[in-house]
Amino acid sequence: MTDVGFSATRRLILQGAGAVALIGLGNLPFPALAAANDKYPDEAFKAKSEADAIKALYGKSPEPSDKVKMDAPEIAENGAVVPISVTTTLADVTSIAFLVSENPVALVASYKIPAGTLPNVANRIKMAKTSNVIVVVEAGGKLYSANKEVKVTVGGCGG
Amino acid sequence: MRLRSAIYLASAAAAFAALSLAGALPSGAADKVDPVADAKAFKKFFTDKFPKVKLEDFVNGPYSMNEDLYRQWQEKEQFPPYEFSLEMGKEMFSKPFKNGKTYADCFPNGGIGIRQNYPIFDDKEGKVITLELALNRCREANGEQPYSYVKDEMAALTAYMAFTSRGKPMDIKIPDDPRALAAYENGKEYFYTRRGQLNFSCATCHVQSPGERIRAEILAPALGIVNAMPIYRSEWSGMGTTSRRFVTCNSQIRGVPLSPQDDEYRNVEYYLSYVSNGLPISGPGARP
Amino acid sequence: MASTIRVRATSSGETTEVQALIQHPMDSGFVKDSKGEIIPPHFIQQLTFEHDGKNVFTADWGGGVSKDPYVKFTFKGGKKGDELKISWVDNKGATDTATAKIQ
Amino acid sequence: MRTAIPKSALVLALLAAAALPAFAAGAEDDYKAAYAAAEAANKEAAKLRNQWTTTASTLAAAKKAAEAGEFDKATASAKEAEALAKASIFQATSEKTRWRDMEIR
Repeated sequence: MTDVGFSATRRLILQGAGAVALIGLGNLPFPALAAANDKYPDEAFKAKSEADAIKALYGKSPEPSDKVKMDAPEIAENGAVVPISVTTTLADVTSIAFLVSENPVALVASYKIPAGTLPNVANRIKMAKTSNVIVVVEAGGKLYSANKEVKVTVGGCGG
Repeated sequence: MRLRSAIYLASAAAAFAALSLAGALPSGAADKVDPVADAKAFKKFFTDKFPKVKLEDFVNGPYSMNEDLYRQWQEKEQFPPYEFSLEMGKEMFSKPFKNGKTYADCFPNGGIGIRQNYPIFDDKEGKVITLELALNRCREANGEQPYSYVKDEMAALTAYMAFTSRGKPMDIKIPDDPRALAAYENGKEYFYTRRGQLNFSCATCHVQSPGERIRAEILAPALGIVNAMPIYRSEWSGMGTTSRRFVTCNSQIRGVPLSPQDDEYRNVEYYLSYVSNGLPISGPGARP
Repeated sequence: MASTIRVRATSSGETTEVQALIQHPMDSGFVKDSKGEIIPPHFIQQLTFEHDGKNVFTADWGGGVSKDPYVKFTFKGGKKGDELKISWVDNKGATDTATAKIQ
Repeated sequence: MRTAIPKSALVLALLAAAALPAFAAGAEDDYKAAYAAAEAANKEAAKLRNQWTTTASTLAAAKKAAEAGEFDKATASAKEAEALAKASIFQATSEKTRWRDMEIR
């Protein structure tokens, strides 16, 4: 895609993302959202390893904390749908991220927690194979993490 | 020459496999078709095998057999993956055909709360009519194209109809008609007949081994298995009907599946539904 | 067409629990179709929740979130009848928006 | 638990697969005869409502090899397919009575 095409797309989307969707401008790789909201952590979602993803997301590394409680199954019923949730007693939480170390892209989801929203999130994620699931909680400007291995016998990433 | 002996050997192996299985089970000729006794024995087999599982919980399939799975299921049920299909079915059900009629015109009680009566035996035709078949016949009678029997619209419609019957006990009738008994018996035969290169019958997995893992999956008990249909399977990333389950089971054991709604599939659904009489409808369901 | 967004928001008086399910393929870009060709990435990148004109939750997602994604969170405040505005945008620029009443 | 099932199934599969060609002369005619025999057997299996997916895939492999001019290989596959089809016929025939041994009663 050329630069011209890119900025034209940007303008279009800024004028009305909904309209773009309707006329099916589709198939643009990644810039669409960057235009709609420049805070999407594009680089972090391209990183292969969890360390690189965390670095891209926060620029520093977390320390394990037993105040981060992850609820995940021992054996996923199917890697396509693994319910994982997290709660924490840490104060001033500003974001929570979920990573799967063996996935082709480690970062799965990153949630921004504004003041007034409780630091607990549940979601369903894909796991390609048996892997460590890592939850990173950003609280008071520091990073804390919890780890758990989830066994996957039916992979959720095809094949 | 070599070919001949290979076939002979293959045949002998099949015979041996069959014999080794037969050994542990009581055999004998069943001359009389006795669905009432069958259903009683069927339930007893499962409740004896799983004394901790309540009868009505068998409709929850593998989730009734494994705690970790049960928890994941409970979590999924908070906002179940069949929700979209269910809503689509509800909309479709009330939307009139081009001629102004609706599905409600084709069914007793407007189609609401009747799923537990299907499949029914139609004495005019002398055959088993499944809910899926009845839905497509309703469409065709009203000048509409039939849907695929295995997923999408058909799964959505049956999901909605099952939902309106949730909790109602399965209530399949076998009229005193030799053709109905023959259909039932044929369904039973299909259920217990080994087929495919893997030499598995439906019963191999769903009677002998429920609760155990085959590769990764925990096998569901045959008792109540149809009560949860249609299902959202994570493995399919979508919804499927009872026909879809039969077709995929056959392929998995390396057998060429029949066409959905072929007589054998209708009959096996009739058999399985009858022996699950009394257990609640739990569909639409979610499965790994 | 029906909305791709399903939301259940329940107020307990002090807090509101929100559950959302979105209809979306969430193709990661790492899976091949039956012909062996890669299914191009197609997933929601951002999902936002607003209450009373204020953002209460933002999800940034990659292709590793399950098909028909689900998320649950809780925020302080919110009472029965209040509106919650939910929007998403995916990597192809498609969007959807819905409002839901807190129960 | 009768865990003998998968094992015996495997034996059956292996034996069926072992029906490899003894004497592939390499002639197209040999292939055609072998293919026709396999197809006929598979049709009979269809009548018994018990075809195997492996028969179909082995037949397809035979056809593909023949199209590439590899008739030895094609004949071998066709014979294997025939063995598979015959095993499925045997299975269907013997199960006509044997299924009752599995029945819960």
